[in-house]
Amino acid sequence: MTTTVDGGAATAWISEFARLVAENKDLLTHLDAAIGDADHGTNMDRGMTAVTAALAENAPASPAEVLKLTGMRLVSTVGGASGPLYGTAFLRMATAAGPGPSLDPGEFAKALRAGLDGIVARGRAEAGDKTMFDALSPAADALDAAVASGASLRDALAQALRAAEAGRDSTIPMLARKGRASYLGERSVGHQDPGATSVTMLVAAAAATLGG
Amino acid sequence: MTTTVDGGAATAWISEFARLVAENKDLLTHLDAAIGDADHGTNMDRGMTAVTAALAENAPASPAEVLKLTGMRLVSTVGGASGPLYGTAFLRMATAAGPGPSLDPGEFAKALRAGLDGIVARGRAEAGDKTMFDALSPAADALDAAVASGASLRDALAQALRAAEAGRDSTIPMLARKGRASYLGERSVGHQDPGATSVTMLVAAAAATLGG
Amino acid sequence: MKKLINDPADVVSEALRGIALAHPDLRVDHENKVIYRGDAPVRGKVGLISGGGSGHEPLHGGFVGMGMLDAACAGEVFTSPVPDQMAAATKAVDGGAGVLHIVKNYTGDVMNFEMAAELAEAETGVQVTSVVTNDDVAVQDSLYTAGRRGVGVTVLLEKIAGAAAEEGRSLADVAAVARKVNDNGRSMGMALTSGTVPANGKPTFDLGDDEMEIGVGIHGEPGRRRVPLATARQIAAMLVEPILSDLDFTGGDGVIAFVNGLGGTPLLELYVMYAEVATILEKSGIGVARTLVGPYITSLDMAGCSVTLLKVDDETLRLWDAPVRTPALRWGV
Amino acid sequence: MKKLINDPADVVSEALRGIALAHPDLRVDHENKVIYRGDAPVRGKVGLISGGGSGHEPLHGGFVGMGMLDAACAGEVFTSPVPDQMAAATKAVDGGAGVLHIVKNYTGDVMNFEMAAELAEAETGVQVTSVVTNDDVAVQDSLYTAGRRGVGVTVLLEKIAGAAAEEGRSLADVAAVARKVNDNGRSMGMALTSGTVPANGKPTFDLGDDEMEIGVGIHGEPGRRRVPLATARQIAAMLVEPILSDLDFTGGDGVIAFVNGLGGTPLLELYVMYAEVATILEKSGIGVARTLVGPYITSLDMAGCSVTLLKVDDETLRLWDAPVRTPALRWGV
Ligand SMILES: Nc1ncnc2c1ncn2[C@@H]1O[C@H](COP(=O)(O)OP(=O)(O)O)[C@@H](O)[C@H]1O
Ligand SMILES: Nc1ncnc2c1ncn2[C@@H]1O[C@H](COP(=O)(O)OP(=O)(O)O)[C@@H](O)[C@H]1O
Ligand SMILES: [Mg+2]
Ligand SMILES: [Mg+2]
Ligand SMILES: [Mg+2]
Ligand SMILES: [Mg+2]
Repeated sequence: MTTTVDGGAATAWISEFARLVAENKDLLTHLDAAIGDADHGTNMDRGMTAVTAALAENAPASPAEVLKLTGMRLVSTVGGASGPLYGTAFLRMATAAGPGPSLDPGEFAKALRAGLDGIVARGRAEAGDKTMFDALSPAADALDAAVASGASLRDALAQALRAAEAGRDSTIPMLARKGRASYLGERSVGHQDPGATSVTMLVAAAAATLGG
Repeated sequence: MTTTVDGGAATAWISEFARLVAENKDLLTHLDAAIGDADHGTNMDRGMTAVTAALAENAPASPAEVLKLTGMRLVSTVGGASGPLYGTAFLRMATAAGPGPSLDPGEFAKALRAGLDGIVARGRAEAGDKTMFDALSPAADALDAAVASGASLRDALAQALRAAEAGRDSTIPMLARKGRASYLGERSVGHQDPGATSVTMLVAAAAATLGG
Repeated sequence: MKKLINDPADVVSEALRGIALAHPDLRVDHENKVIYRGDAPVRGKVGLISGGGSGHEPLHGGFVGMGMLDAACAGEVFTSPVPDQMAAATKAVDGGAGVLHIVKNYTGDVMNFEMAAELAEAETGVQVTSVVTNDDVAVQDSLYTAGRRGVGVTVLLEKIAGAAAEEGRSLADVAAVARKVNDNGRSMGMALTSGTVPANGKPTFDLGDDEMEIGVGIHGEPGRRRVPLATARQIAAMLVEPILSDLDFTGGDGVIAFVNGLGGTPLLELYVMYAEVATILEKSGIGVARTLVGPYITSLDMAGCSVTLLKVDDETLRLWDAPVRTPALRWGV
Repeated sequence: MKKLINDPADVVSEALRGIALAHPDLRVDHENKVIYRGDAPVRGKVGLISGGGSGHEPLHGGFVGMGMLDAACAGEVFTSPVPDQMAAATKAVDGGAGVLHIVKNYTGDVMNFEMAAELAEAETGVQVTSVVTNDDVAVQDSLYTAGRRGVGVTVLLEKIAGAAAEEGRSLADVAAVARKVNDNGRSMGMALTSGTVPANGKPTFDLGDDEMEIGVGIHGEPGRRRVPLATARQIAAMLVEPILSDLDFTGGDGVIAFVNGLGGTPLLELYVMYAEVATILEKSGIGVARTLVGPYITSLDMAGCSVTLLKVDDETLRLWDAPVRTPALRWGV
């Protein structure tokens, strides 16, 4: 069974992401302490708390409006590298989503890919750089493939999540070439990337809330 | 048997004091850490090292010259409270010792009392203030009494040492009213005074080296 | 965690309140967390703004004032500020001659300033030029990394470019002066202890009693390598040698030598370090034209120091010596 | 022990070497460990000298220069200098108008300065007047103690008396100005951590992770009481209230409010503290005429702060604002 993503579903997705980030705030900061500056959890939680408040206040109707509000609040409250990256991703997703009241699985997959492209446009990350790209990119690929093969949104997102998790774990042996972790050189090897970890939660939130 | 204190004996006395201070440097600093600023051992050792070098270089002949050189070097190298106090004490002892080649027990006791008076003139300490006075003053009293009763210098100094040790120990329950320790108020109670400890070593050095 | 703070979440806004109260000739926009020169915008003068994560004080807020910055944007601790802040500051300090963004090279700072410039230009047509500092020789400057971090040179650049702006020079000119400073400056830092981010409550990294980190930045990130504790003399060599092998500092009008404290190290030790640095420079035939010793770009309560050398010419020195009136750097006025 | 030093025994002489190299307009007598104003003695001007144990930098060496001290004598760490040093400095800065000794009230400092004055007067007939600072309200001022310690007020006094001397006023006048500052100033300090004396290699006192000391001086001595860690707001109250109940600061021309870092505490936290102090002053109806926030009289690497309030009148303020040119305080020139 395929279902679509309307404004309410999009809001549920973002809210679940906020909950996961809050729950794992210390984990994200802990990962960032090892190869960064110990603020990724605090940053994302500050941003997603602001997003949750804005969604509650404005109750946007369409998925595009939900995504746009999310992106704008993240840009305005997160700072650091993740603020512009996540912010741009959501703003690009909003544009790709268009004005309609809901997204079918193919439209949703296209929006997610637009978000990924936004991250690349802003941060110029490539595969293997040890960033959020390394989790989100395989997730987008898996989602595209599953949707193309006619899977339900629910199943497609389950596959995307497995791909994101594998991508996240694959960052452990990588030598960082982008962001703060790149300053550590060889010492960045052996640690899981914080952004890849949080973006996997974004996919997990989708798998938990979308697709009926 | 009474013997006298000549320049060589005075030098031996001061050298033994320097040795005791060096050996107990950490103890003195440790005591000063509890109720002062953790430098009494360093201060006294720096001073007595300079004194030892000066005595070796100048080889003064009379006790007065030994004592004067000691006082001058201490004033010039110790600083803190103990520099002027010990320095003044030795300079006053030198003056009291007079130009003669040696001191008999009575003369030695008079010199030590002059040193004590110098400490009082400089620092205005009274009995019970928890300072070096509380060890040196009973030592001077005991020395006077023993010498007056005809004891040998050796025996008199042994009695002076017992008095100094008792005086030193008596500083433990005292509430400090002079020097840095007085800043602590009630918290100074229960700690042995560092200056009373070092001045007891001065008496111990005399007991170990003077009086044959 | 032992800090003079209230709620860790309020550190930045409360420090800004303290700065506003302590320095009545500055103006603080508490909502946007921007510190302004009291008389900004100065008509006809290029506006200079900088900013970054908090925790590096006096950088940047302590360098706002006549002859230096027009505004400083304060992010959360160690987190670059958001575009809204820099966009607001850019519009507020534009005196008609355009605005220079002084950005330390960190992915987050660069991206947030970039978005701010786009925003401000789109909204008011103000002309913005950015200069990115990247002076930290501890980091390989490579296409395969985020590039070198901006550290100590930022302080010197803000002073020197600020003086150029004060002289009434054009945006292009001021930007060129700023780039020259960045091109001619190099830094390297080390840590004896880790700092503690207030929101985390514990040191960012664990360091043994007999260990130190060489090649740290200013965000509590571990350095390039962990080595046994060493003397000031050895540490000076570990910091200065990589700087000297990265750029030729001999000849010309000498250098500005800057020994910086990272927040938890007292001045006594910085002077001991300066003596060692000066000895190496002397041996290397490098003349010292000016010096700066003190905590100017810090990393919370981290104990440690960094060394920055800036090769100078007549113009740079003249601009360095020009009057400046800020909370943290002041002379000539 | 984690410090940027070489041999602990050489810290003071090596720091003096760094100071001499970093500040070419000062002159350092390395043998006597005295830092001089480059143009000392200034003919006809009262000479100002101060000094004390090292470990309080920038006090006193960082306050040598035009408008402040003529010389500073550096003792060993936390140990007052010896009479020879102050005697040499006294003779060297005498421009014919006499010399003021600024002495912090510690038994050792008072006695060593006393002996120095006797020595210098006997040798050259130079006229010496001493002013002893004793502003620390943590200590009972009583005939039965060594009296209150001299702490933060010393910084303000050196600036204000220095300006009076620069105006060409007589020794008696300058001493009167200095005494007025001491009489109208009060301080109180607290520590989050103990400092470590280099020669000892370990912290002077042990403090639990959840404890702090209230009423510390600047020599690492424990304070009056040990209490649980508290917020900046609570700490500000613990420091300011004893000051306000010791002297009436209301009315008149307000106060100079000085929040001082003890060496290991970064500026970010000092500004948080300043905001709290300012709030209490505001509530107490005390106007703030000037502020000073930063590490000016430190206690090695101790984390903590002190608060000093100085009640001012027109003359004191004018002298505070007068030009000063020293490594650590500079304005108007
Ligand atoms: N150029 C980049 N492209 C994509 N992702 C990046 C880039 N730089 C950093 N990141 C991601 O951002 C994460 C760090 O975010 P965060 O800690 O919030 O910001 P900061 O590094 O500024 O402190 C990294 O774990 C990484 O996944
Ligand atoms: N006024 C005084 N009279 C006599 N002895 C004193 C006086 N003040 C301090 N002392 C002695 O000096 C000792 C401390 O010496 P020291 O630690 O070397 O100097 P400082 O206190 O300056 O650091 C104290 O233990 C005490 O015995
Ligand atoms: Mg981070
Ligand atoms: Mg002592
Ligand atoms: Mg960050
Ligand atoms: Mg001492």
